[in-house]
Amino acid sequence: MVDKTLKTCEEAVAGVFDGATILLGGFGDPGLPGQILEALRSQGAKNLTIVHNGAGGGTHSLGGLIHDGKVKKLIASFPSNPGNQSFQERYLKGEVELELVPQGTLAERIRAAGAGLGGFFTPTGAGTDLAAGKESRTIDGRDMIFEKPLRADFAFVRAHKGDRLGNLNYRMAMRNFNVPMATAAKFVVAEVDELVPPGGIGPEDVHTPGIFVDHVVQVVRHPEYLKITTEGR
Amino acid sequence: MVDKTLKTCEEAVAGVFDGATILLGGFGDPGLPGQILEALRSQGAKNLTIVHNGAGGGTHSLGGLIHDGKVKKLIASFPSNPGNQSFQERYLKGEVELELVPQGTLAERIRAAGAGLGGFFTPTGAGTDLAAGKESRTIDGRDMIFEKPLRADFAFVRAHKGDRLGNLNYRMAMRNFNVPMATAAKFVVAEVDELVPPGGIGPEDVHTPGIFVDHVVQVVRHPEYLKITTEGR
Amino acid sequence: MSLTREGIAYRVACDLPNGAYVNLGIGIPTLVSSFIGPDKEVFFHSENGILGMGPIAKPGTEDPDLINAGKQYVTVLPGASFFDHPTSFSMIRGGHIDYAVLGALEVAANGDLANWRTPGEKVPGVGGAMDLAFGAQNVIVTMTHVTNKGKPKILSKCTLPLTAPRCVKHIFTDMAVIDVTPEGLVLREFAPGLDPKAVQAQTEAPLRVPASCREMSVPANFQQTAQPVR
Amino acid sequence: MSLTREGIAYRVACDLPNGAYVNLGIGIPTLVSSFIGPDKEVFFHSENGILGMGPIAKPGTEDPDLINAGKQYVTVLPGASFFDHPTSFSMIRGGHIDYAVLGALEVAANGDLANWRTPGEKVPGVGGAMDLAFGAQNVIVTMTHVTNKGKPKILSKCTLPLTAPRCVKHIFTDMAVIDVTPEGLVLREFAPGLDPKAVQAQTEAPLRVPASCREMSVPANFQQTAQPVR
Repeated sequence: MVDKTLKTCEEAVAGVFDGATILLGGFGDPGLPGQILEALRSQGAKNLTIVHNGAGGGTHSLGGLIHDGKVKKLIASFPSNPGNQSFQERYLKGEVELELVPQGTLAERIRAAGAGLGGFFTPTGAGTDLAAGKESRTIDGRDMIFEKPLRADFAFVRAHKGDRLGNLNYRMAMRNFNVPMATAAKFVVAEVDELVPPGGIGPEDVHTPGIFVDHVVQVVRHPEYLKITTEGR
Repeated sequence: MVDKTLKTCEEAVAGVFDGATILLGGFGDPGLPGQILEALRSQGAKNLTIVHNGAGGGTHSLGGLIHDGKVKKLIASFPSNPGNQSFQERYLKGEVELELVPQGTLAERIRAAGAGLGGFFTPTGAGTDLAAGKESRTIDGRDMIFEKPLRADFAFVRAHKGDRLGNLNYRMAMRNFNVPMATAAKFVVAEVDELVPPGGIGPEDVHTPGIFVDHVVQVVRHPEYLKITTEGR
Repeated sequence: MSLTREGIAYRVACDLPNGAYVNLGIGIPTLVSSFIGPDKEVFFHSENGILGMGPIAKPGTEDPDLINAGKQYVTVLPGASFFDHPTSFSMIRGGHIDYAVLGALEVAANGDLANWRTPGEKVPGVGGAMDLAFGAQNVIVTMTHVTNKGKPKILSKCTLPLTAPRCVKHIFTDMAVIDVTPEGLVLREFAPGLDPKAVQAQTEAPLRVPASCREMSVPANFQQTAQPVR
Repeated sequence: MSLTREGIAYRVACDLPNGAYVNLGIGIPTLVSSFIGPDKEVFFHSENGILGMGPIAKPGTEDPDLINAGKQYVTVLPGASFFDHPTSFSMIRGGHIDYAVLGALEVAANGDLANWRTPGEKVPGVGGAMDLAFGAQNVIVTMTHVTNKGKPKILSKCTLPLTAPRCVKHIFTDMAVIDVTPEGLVLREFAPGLDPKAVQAQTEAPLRVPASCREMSVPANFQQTAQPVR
């Protein structure tokens, strides 16, 4: 019988190696695998490349990982929120690299990796500073730039429900980057609120089919979830 | 108040003009907008380019449209099923053009159009007869070919539930090409089993958000649906 | 006289047609949703995967899984939908969003938009700004007419890095409503108490003033006698 | 002796590991699912948007909205999921499908596969064949060892148009199990009653016969004394 469940977040991150590239799901807190992230912080791997929309808040969560000096490079669309102090301090000291990618391009590059595509042309960014060094061409009268797929060694995502086959269901705005990220890494683990038996997520309600997911770990939401998460985003 | 519902399938096809390109959803019968298709057949527009996975069966449905000589060109992945007589007869007489596209490439080209992308590189087909005339390059050590977005004047799709805002929900295997097709045409109409009020499809259960859909028309499934649909696919 | 921030948002809301799909940026744009009258349905999109957003959540009713792109806790209306980022940005890049209402640092006469890098800002961030500026059918800019140092923001040519070239269709400020046309900027309306000359004086790029140019119709509570909004 | 069609499918089923994600083509491949033992879970994918397919629907229980890629009415197992075509082919093209079991007209010693255009066929159709051949982690071919005219189908070089170059990893026929390796074709097993020489006699491409090469272990009901399967 297939059983993709893990008992702890420590197991989820045990294989992360120095220099690994990690897709980190979530947009703000919805869909952010916060407890896997805390386990990753304790695990100790360094020189990480993190792909995430933002740069995390304060000195916890992704902010904590950066604060600890574990992150070599961030690939993000919006690391400039006032709450992103850890990143900003290290970035200004030249201790973290940044690859800035428009949000939709970031999502699409991750999707392209998961879909086995070699890249795509997009209008977004053509003729701007973010087109620097990128191949460009005019397609149907529109200036476009070439964007490459973005794949990773690990993807950590958060869903609402999961089953032992790796099927995932997201509540409300949790889907965000998690859906493409779950398709684009060699090793994918989902943190979920609730483990259900197969069929507990109806076949029409599976947002990430189990084929994409290596492991699922159930966590108890922090009782101060809402309070904690309103700061530092 | 926004009301995207139509009363009849005739209204759905009233604007179809000679020479139009039409995305026709469905794979086999699930998701095939059969009643809009019959209305289209009666409407009389000709020199149509139809994008569909197959070529329809017998002398009804898409087969009927081809039988009637209304189709100038078919863009499809699998028009060679023994049931596709109407297409095959006209194709062998040189009366219908065929653009043959691998199934996954067909779906992705339609998605690319709806997503505003200029095209993508894919390994599928590289080094085969279907790569003829296509730009190729090696990406990360893999031979790839360039595929262009495929957009249309009209898209006709079929869903299970719909609301006046154009939100659609599909049962089981109905989603198939309908989801990308609904994003990739100037004028999109969905045939549905059931019209529900807004909210009647839960926000997590909307598979095609209303933003993509111009009109929704409720139809009564043909009582012989199952029987009819087992032939000629 | 000039418009308050709410006044600018109100004026934009008046122009959004029934059935429009609209993405609102952070700042003044966010205020637009509260001024959509009961006579029309306008659908608000959020980059993080929401269509059909309702008002900001009331204190105590926040759902931790439901925020907008500005990270505020929000609500959804009947008929809303949730989806992933690739789908959300397909809506944007694919031209399905009818209106993107965005803030701006500078707008040029040809519609060039600069709104993603502030002068002196050391850590860059772009978010969904470029996607929206390149992708939406109509880009509407809302901003104060001049900087907080009194310098014009509507220019012959942008000096800051562009978000997207030639994308802005309409500009709504505390002083005016301006359309970007192939023939340059056209002053459609000026704030109550102003006149075209007063607007031009605060606008570096030349404004055409058609015969139809008129004073805005905005309720008194959205007007202020003080300096223009900073 | 040679294997029946069911015997070929059975032999493939024996090799599919627990937890594998598998797409089955039309013909002999379709039969594979019935031979997965209760000791393992294998997940069957259908191009039209199904993962976790169960058996063909029993007469009278067919659901008109639930067919497989071969247009048969099917069922789903608990834990199944439905999705759209772009997602389904992301699974295929993205290398998420572990095994594609496909029929073939010809296979070459270097793994080239020809299975989409039959000689003399006037109307071409490709369906998902190329996507699967290019995308799946492991392409397994099931076929009769020779054509119905007795000609070898395992060749030094394909004569028919390719579906994909160098994609086939394993070949299962009524006579043999053959692995495609960088050093060429390796005969892993031969049907009961045959020997490597008999297999080579029906194989145009040279076969390497390692010391580990052995007779297949297949129940007697999957064997036939008649001519090989046509």
